[in-house]
Amino acid sequence: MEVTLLLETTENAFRVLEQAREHATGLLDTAVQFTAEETRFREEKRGQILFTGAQRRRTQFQNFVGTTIILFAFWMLLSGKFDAFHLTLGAICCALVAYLFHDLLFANVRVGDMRVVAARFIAYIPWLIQQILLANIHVVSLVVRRRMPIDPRVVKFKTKLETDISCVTLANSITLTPGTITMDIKDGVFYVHAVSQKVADELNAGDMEDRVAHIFMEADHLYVEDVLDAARIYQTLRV
Amino acid sequence: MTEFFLIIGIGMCVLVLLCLYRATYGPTILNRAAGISAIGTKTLIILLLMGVVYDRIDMFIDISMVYALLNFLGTVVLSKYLERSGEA
Amino acid sequence: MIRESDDVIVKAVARLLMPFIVVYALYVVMHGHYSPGGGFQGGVILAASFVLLGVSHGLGKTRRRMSEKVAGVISSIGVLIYGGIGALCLILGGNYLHYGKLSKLLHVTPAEARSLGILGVEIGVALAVMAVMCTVFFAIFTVGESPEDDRSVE
Amino acid sequence: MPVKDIIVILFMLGGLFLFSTATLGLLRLPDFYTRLHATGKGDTLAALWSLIGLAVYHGFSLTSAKIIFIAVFMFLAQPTATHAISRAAFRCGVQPWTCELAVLLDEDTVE
Repeated sequence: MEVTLLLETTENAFRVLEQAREHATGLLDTAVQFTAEETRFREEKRGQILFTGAQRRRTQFQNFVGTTIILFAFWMLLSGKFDAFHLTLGAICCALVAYLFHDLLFANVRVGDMRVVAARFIAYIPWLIQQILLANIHVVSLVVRRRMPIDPRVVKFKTKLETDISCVTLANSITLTPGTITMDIKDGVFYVHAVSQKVADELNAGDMEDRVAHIFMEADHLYVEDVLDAARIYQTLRV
Repeated sequence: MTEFFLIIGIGMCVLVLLCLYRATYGPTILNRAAGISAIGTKTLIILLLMGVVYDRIDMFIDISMVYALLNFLGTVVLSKYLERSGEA
Repeated sequence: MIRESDDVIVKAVARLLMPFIVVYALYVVMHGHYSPGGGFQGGVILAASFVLLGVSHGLGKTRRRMSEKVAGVISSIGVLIYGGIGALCLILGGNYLHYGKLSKLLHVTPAEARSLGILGVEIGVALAVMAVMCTVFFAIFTVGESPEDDRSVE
Repeated sequence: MPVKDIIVILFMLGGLFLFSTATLGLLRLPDFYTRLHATGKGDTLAALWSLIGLAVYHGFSLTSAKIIFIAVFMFLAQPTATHAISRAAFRCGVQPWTCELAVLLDEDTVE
């Protein structure tokens, strides 16, 4: 009697275990599918997934035409001869180059917001020039003193910027503003060489990253990860 | 104005000589590369000044454009090579 | 073998500058008889642009636009254009590279024929120089690895 | 002396001054990264000012448009070159100079 009960209980337990395993497998499959979906979505958002068929050809054609127009304007700026022969030559050359390099100039561009981005970028330039003037005053004040008041350090922060153009804008702005140089970018982490603690603190406030994110309409400055000394950062990089 | 541009050009040449110290005696090859890049920027301006002085700026501007391009390219290719080789 | 670099900045800047550099090189080639430059210089700038692409984006993307085989063919075509124009002048009864004689063939005045002939020769020189420089670049940067090995790995 | 010439002279002298400070920084500063601070910022603005001076001297023409194009190119290329070379140094393991460098070096030798 008791043995039968025991057997039944064991059977029940095994059944429950089996159900749990099936359930877990199902969950795992869903999770895997979900991850794949998310990855695909992210890649699609970055414009890395290729369109198929007619849409892809249309995008290529649009890129080709846009590149040709920009290059032809550049050709006319260079050439300065506006007779028919030279213009034809230029058109042929630009079309050839645009055919070869149509995927370079307009990669990673999100459609539809170009005008806003251009307007905001132009509005960003005066602020940048003011920062560059400050940077040069800083360099002059560093160089002419007899004992230079420097205390260099390496600052590390994580960025939320996604496209490469916004990363380039941020990095070049950092290089041009007072006392900081972008040394490396690794998986969205900026390693910045700052000339003193004050400059590093100003950078960590995230003002510039917010401005760049505003230009390219992306997420804002998220958090400051850490301020480390050079030796420790160097070790993390080497490992 | 020609005299003024000549004086500026001579000043630039003196600065190039000063940069040449870093390009020659710089402790590592990276220091030398930085010095050479600085010399390249100054040479670009000197070429344009020469164009103004000789009154042939339409010719010299093409040369200085090539110079700016090759200066950038040389620095980038050299740094990529050093990065790959892993020693500086 | 150069793989694609993970340097975001140099990659993006190279991608933005690349078409402009090539157009500038073509301008140097085409305007060789009014301004400094000409076939050789333009060809070198063209090759330099391919070097920039190869260093920043890796050899794979560069090979899609200019592979070793294509470079070899283009260098021969460049020499053929140069020699062909010269020989055409010989056939038409002038000296080697005596462009004035091309006027009969092109139905233009001798001065214009001279200009067009120089343009053709410069295009030939630029193609040959670019292809040879690209071949040298590929040979240096793929030490001991042929493209066929690479393809079999993929 | 016309106003245009005065503007040109001011810009060119400013450019020369910035070039000289950048060179002084290149010679005086203690290590590689700080030297890049001097050339990366100083040379960019100095070249910009000199090019603007030359463009103003030539007035409104195709030549000055080309000069402005060179200025834009420098603005894009100079920080990129600075970044590329400092990245090469960083990846190769060139240690930045710090005020506590002597202390750090001592710790290393103890380990």
